[in-house]
Amino acid sequence: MKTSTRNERGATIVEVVGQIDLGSSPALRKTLLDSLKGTDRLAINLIEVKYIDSSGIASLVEVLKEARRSEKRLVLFGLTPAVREVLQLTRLSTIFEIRENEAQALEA
Amino acid sequence: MKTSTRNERGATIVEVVGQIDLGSSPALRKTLLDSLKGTDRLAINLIEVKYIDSSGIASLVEVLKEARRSEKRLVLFGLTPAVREVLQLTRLSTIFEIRENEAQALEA
Amino acid sequence: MNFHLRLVMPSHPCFLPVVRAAVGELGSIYGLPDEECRGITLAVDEALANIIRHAYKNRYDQEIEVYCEAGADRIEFRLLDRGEPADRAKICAQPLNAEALSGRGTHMIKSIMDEVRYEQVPGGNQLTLSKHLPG
Amino acid sequence: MNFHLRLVMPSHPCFLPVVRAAVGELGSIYGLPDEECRGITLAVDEALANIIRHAYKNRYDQEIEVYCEAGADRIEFRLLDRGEPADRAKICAQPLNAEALSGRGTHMIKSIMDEVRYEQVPGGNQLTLSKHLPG
Ligand SMILES: Nc1ncnc2c1ncn2[C@@H]1O[C@H](COP(=O)(O)OP(=O)(O)O)[C@@H](O)[C@H]1O
Ligand SMILES: Nc1ncnc2c1ncn2[C@@H]1O[C@H](COP(=O)(O)OP(=O)(O)O)[C@@H](O)[C@H]1O
Repeated sequence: MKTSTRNERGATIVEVVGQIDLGSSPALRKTLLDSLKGTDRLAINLIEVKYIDSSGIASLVEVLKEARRSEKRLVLFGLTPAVREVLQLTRLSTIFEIRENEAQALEA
Repeated sequence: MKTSTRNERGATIVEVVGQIDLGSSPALRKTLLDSLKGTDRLAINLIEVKYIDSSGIASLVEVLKEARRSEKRLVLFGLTPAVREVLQLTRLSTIFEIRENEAQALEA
Repeated sequence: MNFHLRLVMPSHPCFLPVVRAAVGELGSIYGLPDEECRGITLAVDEALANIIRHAYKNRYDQEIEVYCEAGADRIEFRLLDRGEPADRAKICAQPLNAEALSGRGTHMIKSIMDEVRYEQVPGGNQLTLSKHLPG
Repeated sequence: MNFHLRLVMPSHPCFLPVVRAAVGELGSIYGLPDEECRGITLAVDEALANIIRHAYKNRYDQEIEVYCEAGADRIEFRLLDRGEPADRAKICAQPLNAEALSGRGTHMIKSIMDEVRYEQVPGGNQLTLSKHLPG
């Protein structure tokens, strides 16, 4: 798994590429929590994520909780079938703010 | 592996999707030899072939020999790195007529 | 086809992508649609991650055996380890909860597979995961 | 990492995609660039196809063991079968020829791997394929 981060229209966008699993989720968790510190609005691009497991889901939940605590906004976009299916299995589809693409993720 | 066949500007185009190996190359061989019977010009689209082994290469060589024998034309196009590498390893890169894409494959 | 396949891997997370790649291909050999291939891959991966974290307590140099057998009507995985046996009372013990930072793996395994069985066998702990195949 | 992985598969071509998927992932774990991952995948696949066709003469219900060990400087595959031993005189015996319909597999294996060794061992026939890893 690799991530890259950039700023766009007042938001920070983290693009995740690869598989999120027990081996890679600690690095993802750290990247996301660090990025959240420096922004009011974090958008995570998951279009290149072909696999996510429960440890990756737990990292996303942790970032969401931290965003709520610090009154920031977290948006996920570009969900692949693999990501959608895991969110459904864990009944988290309605907990996250989910958008189709970057343009929508950056809208108000 | 799956194939689909269509006719375009006097040529027959066979599109191959998937992996060509010991298990799938007999079906590919048959499809290509059958297609060659009904056309003067056979173009094989390999853009969706992520794997080919020596049995797949042997099938292509067999079709090329049959094309030469019956004075027909055989063109390969859309070669992925995997296909290019195997043609290089087997020193067959210059034996086949190779084109970038369908438009070029259908040119005179 | 009534064939079986066996894989012995170190209890290190870096090998999980290897097993996932193999399980995904196995599913499609046996005619499972893409979503179910992803499902069994997820279930096996979650089960292996649990073995690494809970049975072997993150010791990465132990051994896990993955046995796969498929018949006409189902595909079955048996995972074998020699670590701490699972406490049955903890499996799916935490209800699925939007706030929790853990406790989802065993729920996912259970909702994906048709049968999930934790047992102790002479060789260690055995987890059986089985899934019906499409007619 | 000095770890090993073992896979026991039936001698049926339908399992070749499973092994290829696993070998490709293994290569990238050990830092091989994409082209070399594809290379070792091809070499192992060609070697397995040869075992199925030549050692087992297309009997699909036999067993092949694939053992993979990686150390700091190389990744090694050992393939074990209990079929006909390979006749060393036939390995790479046919020169690469644009007209031939066979005889390319062993040449590809040899040009991809750094070491290729056919031996008879107590358990059967062993083919060792090894490749240096990037520093
Ligand atoms: N293979 C196993 N060996 C030992 N304990 C296990 C095993 N699998 C699961 N458990 C126990 O079941 C609990 C629930 O597992 P799970 O739902 O995957 O969530 P988590 O691993 O996040 O706690 C674990 O915390 C652990 O106590
Ligand atoms: N594992 C093996 N067991 C027995 N014979 C083998 C094995 N691998 C290769 N051979 C012999 O070496 C020859 C050359 O193999 P190869 O170059 O792969 O071409 P092909 O398989 O197309 O003949 C085979 O025809 C066979 O006689």
